[in-house]
Amino acid sequence: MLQTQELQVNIGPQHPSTHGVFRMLVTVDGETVVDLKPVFGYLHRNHEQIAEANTYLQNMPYTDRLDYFNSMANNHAYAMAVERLAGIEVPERAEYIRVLMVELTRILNHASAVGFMINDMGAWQTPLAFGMREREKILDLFEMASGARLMCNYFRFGGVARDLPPEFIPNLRELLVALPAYIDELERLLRDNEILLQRAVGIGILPREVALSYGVTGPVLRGSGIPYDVRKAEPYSVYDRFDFDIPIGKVGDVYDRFLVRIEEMRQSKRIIEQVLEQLPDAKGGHINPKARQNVRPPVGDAYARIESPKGELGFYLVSDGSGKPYRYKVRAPSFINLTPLADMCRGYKVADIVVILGSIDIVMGEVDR
Amino acid sequence: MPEMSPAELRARLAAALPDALVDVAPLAMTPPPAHGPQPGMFHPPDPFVHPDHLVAAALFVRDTLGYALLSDIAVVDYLYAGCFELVYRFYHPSGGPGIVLRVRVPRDAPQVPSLTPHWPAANFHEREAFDLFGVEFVGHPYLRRIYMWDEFEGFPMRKDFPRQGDKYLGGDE
Amino acid sequence: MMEPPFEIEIPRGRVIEVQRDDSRVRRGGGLLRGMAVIWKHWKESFRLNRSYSQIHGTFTIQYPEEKPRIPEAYRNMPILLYDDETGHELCTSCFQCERICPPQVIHMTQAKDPATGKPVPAVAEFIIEYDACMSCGFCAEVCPFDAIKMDHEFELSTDDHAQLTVHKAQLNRPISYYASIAPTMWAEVRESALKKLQGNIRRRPDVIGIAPHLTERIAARRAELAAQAAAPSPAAEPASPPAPSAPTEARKLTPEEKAAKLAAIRAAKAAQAGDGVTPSAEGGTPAEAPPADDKAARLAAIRAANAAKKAAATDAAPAATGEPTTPTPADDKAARLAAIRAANAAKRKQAADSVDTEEGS
Amino acid sequence: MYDILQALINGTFGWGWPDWLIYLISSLVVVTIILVVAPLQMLFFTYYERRVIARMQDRIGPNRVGPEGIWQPIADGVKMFTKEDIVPEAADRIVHFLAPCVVVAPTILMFAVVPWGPGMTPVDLPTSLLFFFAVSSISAVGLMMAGWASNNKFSLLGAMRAVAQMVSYEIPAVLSLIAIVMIVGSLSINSIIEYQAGLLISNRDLPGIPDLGLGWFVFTPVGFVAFIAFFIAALAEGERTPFDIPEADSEIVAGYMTEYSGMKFGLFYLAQYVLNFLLCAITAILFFGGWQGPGVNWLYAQAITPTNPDGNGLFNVLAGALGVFYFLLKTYIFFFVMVWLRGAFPRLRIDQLMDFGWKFLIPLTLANLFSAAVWVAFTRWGAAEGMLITVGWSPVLRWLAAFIITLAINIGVYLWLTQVYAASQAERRRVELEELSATL
Amino acid sequence: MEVVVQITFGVIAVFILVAAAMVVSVRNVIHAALWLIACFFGVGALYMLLEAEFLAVVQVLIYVGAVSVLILFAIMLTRQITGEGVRQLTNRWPVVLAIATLLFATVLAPTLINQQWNVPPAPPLGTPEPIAGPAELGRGFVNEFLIQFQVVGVLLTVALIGAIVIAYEERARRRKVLTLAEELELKRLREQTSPTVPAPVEAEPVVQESRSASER
Repeated sequence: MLQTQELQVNIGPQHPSTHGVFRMLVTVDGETVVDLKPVFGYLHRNHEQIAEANTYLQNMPYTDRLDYFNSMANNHAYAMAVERLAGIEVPERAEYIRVLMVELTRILNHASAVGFMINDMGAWQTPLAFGMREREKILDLFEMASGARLMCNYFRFGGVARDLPPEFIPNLRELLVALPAYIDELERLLRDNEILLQRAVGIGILPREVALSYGVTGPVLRGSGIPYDVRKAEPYSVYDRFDFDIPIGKVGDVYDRFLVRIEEMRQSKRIIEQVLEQLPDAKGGHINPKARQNVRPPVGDAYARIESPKGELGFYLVSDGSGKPYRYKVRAPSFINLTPLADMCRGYKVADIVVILGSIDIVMGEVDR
Repeated sequence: MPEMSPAELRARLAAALPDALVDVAPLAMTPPPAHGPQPGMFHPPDPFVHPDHLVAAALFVRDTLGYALLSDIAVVDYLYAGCFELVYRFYHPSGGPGIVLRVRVPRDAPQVPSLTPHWPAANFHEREAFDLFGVEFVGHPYLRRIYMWDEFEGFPMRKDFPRQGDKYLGGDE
Repeated sequence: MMEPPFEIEIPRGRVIEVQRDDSRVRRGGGLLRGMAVIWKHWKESFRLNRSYSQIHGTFTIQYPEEKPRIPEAYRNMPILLYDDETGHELCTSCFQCERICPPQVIHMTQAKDPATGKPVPAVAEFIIEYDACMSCGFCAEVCPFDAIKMDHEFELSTDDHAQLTVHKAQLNRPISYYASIAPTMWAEVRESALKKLQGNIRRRPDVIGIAPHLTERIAARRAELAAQAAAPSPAAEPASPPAPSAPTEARKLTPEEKAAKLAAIRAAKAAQAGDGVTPSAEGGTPAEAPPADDKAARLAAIRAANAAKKAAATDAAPAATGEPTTPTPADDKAARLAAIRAANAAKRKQAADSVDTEEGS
Repeated sequence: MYDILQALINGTFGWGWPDWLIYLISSLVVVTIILVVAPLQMLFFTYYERRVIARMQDRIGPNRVGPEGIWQPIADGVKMFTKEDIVPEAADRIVHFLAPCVVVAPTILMFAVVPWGPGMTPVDLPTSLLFFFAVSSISAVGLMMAGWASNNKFSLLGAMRAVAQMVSYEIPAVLSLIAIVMIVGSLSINSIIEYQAGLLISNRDLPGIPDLGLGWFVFTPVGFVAFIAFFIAALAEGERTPFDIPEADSEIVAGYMTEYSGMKFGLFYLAQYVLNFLLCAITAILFFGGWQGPGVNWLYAQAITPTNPDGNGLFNVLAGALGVFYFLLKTYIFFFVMVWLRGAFPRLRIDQLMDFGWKFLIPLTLANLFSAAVWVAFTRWGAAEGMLITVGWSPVLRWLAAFIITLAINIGVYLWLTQVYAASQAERRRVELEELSATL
Repeated sequence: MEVVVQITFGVIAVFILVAAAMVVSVRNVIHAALWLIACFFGVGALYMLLEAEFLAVVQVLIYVGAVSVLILFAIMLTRQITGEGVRQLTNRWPVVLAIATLLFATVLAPTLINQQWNVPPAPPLGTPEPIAGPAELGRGFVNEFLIQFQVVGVLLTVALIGAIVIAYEERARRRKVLTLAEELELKRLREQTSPTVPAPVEAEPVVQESRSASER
């Protein structure tokens, strides 16, 4: 009789594929995962308390640092929350620009998320390098508009920091030529790849029945087959003006999440094309009203959520009538999507943990806040 | 796309769980200023639930009303009023705006029944609330600090937590 | 629990299930297709790709040789602008930026009129802690006088942490520099900014609000004038007067002379602190940006003061030989020349001294 | 080498040295050459891999140190040498120290039987092929030592994986070689190379084919399947990408190398790349004719050899140079393919790797073995061996019949196996679940 | 040449003996296994010295490459990998030594007695040619020693199948860690088969079951 012995292995916090300083206390039986406990907080900086000590506008650059891949999406959610709290109207053109930026962010995030996931499977950087190439182009666009690549700090209450520069749209149109080629190529490279299928199909299944009860959102939820997308479920900004589809998975495994992300890139591209069509007709209004520097919302609370590339990103704000938020709470998608990690990994092999983690697509800046 | 106003929700809850609802008075967030008017009282329209009936109310929202996505649990520390407010936010998987349940517990004995055994989505939310505010979720299977290290003393998001000069930051800064 | 399927009504669009296609028997075709993709990339990678619309080709930017394309809106670290013509800084120390700054790294003190002690719309000292700055650009955005702008310079690495606390002298850039890096953005605000500046200049007495190194340029001239005037004990006067006495003395002098004197003091102090070249001149940040003659003038002024001090301390002769040959300086150029000569003389003297001390020891 | 030295010293100079001295000198020279060449190959391979894979990822790769970054590996080596050598406190110091040596030594030993060109085999053993694989299996012990001595879970896991993988993939590798050995009828690498003279068809199989040194095994169905199987097994033995599980950095950090630093780490690296070189080389030798290529045999016929002592020494050099050129070209192309695979694919999981090896590769190579037997029977056997059908057939007909039959067998087996393999993958989950539901 | 060979032989022989002694005397089992490998290697070298290259290579391939790895695997899988082994030498080691010597002597004695030293033995008439290379070995297998070869092959196959059978039984008895999906699938299967009698575990919601497993 072979007596197997349970072994506790620490994966992380210093580990090549934990996407930052994240630790998983894994109990393994041979190579099979028996239990897993996520441990985090290594990057915790009490973002919420910092925010409560700052004025509303001062928090805008801090939201960039939550999910540093998607600073535009973070900005959007925060700006929406403050606008709801203070009752600020946003000019139409600014809304279009916001949607444009957030959809670009989604493409950027999914390109790198897919790349990182394949990297965790052991592909030597190649899909990641291709994703990064497209990401760099999008970051160039961000830089043109906002002046920074990652920490864009582009959105303002009631608008955006400044209008799009003249060279932005031509460059974006060029990029839109490259994007389908990139996505098709990625599919050709990976979709039928037998090794990827072996590693992804049937791994990390989050069944449809339990996905909702775990509170996961974003591609993880949709990969499990639940068509929940805040953009459709509760359309904010001008999302009700665009045609786009919601891709959902069938089984809820790593492969489904991978395919959902790829399809979402296509849909985002579709939205961007529609934005480009409608943008010239959008009514103006002052895109960056400088008067909004000192927002003093009335007493009350507001919650705004958007479909960030990683899931539902919400900001809950309570105002006590002063220039600083009384309470500032971030509902971080990466953080909540980690809830089912333990159950998703149980019963699979150690090598699958990193792939499952990669398919959830977390950013520790957001998880730890 | 189902839509439910706070008043409607209150009515449904009152019909189903008559004991669960509590009436609360408008709340002052800050002490009244020495001169000038009080900025305003905080009185959200959402139903307030008694902590003892929270689980029943949440399960009613999930199973009967169909709001199966527990999106957020936010804790607000109303230091001046001496209470914590927990804001539970639910969404319907078919879309539409969400509904909110609120629970107020006294600051000195913040105990709320845990939703986690019935609804795993609450797990990390509750652990976070415990870590940062010290709200104790009775019945949580693994109520440990999630961000701070286990030996950390105090609850950093409470309004009376020293901003500077505590034992971790060192003397005067 | 809810039971699937969830019916969701989607106004524009549909819910699509991804094509998994994972039950087909595969015989290695997917692997070969993947290899073909990689092969194409390898083949195409020998040509450079700078186009947004292409996905093949090498897109590396060979950084030190090849600079990245920097768009106009790019923001790195904040800088302060001053007017090329008058030398006046645009900043009026309104504290807007200090207030908005999220990490609170901007610190400034308002200039005061030494005569009356009243605040002047100009800034006396302006410090930005670059090490903690998060480059959010709020300061530039809120500045009502367009005095603070975001720089494009990103090679700021240093092995001296203290250098990242940047003072006004290093933050100053001429408007022409900013107009060269961000032409359209400057053009948008040019009119109003200059108009506001004109209004502010009128409220600034004496040389307050002039960029420090420009006051030094005047100083170089005035220092020599003063040195000439006090013939037997040359250069001692401008170099050694104690700082508190300067304002009292200044009241009696003409504004230009006072400015020169102040500058000389500052230069002398700097010279004492450093060895000939002040840290401010050493710092790479401002050195490249302004037009060359500004920089040279500043350096020369410092050297002149240095030389004068040396002469006073050890031997008057080299400085004296340098100075009488200089005609009364009429323009900056001559002053600079003279200053350089004086500096050279001082350097020679210094070299000789050091040789002496070496022999002695 | 011995022949040349013999001819040079005793023939040209007429010094009349004793044989054993010449033997000693030639051995020393050969050993020196190997010891110089092996690390050089490793240095070149690291540079080569990084450049090629960078190009595949639309990058440039190391290009700062020296022209086009050619000194990059040297710089890395210097870095490696100057780094601190850290031994974990809980490690078994002696074993920890010995492990890299045990890993490196066999890879260098394997060079002993690799022929670089015509007449350029360091040691011409009659069982050189077997020697090659026997020695390569020693490094498994070294890996085990490294993993165990580091006293680290990741290390041990990596070592276990490495050894399990090496041991299991040695079987398909050797089985695919046996097919070749059967056709050649010898275990000597040199005779395998000599067999591959000809043009598309070996001139041993079909006498009369013009000898352009292109009668490679890969052009036959048996050789092709053997080549594919062997190359896959070589990837696993050399821990190259689809099978680089022992050092899967995303899972177990660096596997057995986790606790090594400085030059000991460098030695593992050296062993790995030298092994990769050797595996590429042996693939080139066994299936692509090694140094065989147009012109080599003709040049070598004019040279000084034991059978032709009156040849011209110049032709030795010419034939050697051309042979080495062909050999290295093929080797580098195979390494390119390895890098290409690394650029394209993710890695398998350890159980999938085992599944693939045992359930697909081994049956495939076994079937190929049967094909090889058919090949031998058709091309070589006559009435004496009981092969009565082919009596009286012309060699061309025999060769054609062998080709068609083996092709049919191999394709059929491949298609059938893929079908069965895929089905078994799908079936297993269902069966396991059924078992469980039965037990619970 | 002779001298060199004899010196080499001496060195190798001493090495083998030392290694063998270490195998039985070192404390750590892993070290013992490593010494055993060294011993195997020495034997391989000895074969090489006797110009039995094929045998030497096979010795290395099988003993060093395969058997020793098997031993190492077995040790590492069954023992605490970090723990110091127990002392290998018991108090009764002289007895063991005596027995071993006796056994060795019985094997060696006939050879020693019958051997005519320094004279190459003349092959008796009728004995076949000595089997030298792999080709002859192979021919020997399929011609003269066909039966033996077949028997050995069958034996090995039986052993292999036996191993598989044992391992297969192991797997069925092994504790299986269920994945979330399998849990649900099982639940569904059980509901299909016995819809009327729900086990107490099943009454609880699935999510709770899984939670308790992960937060244990």
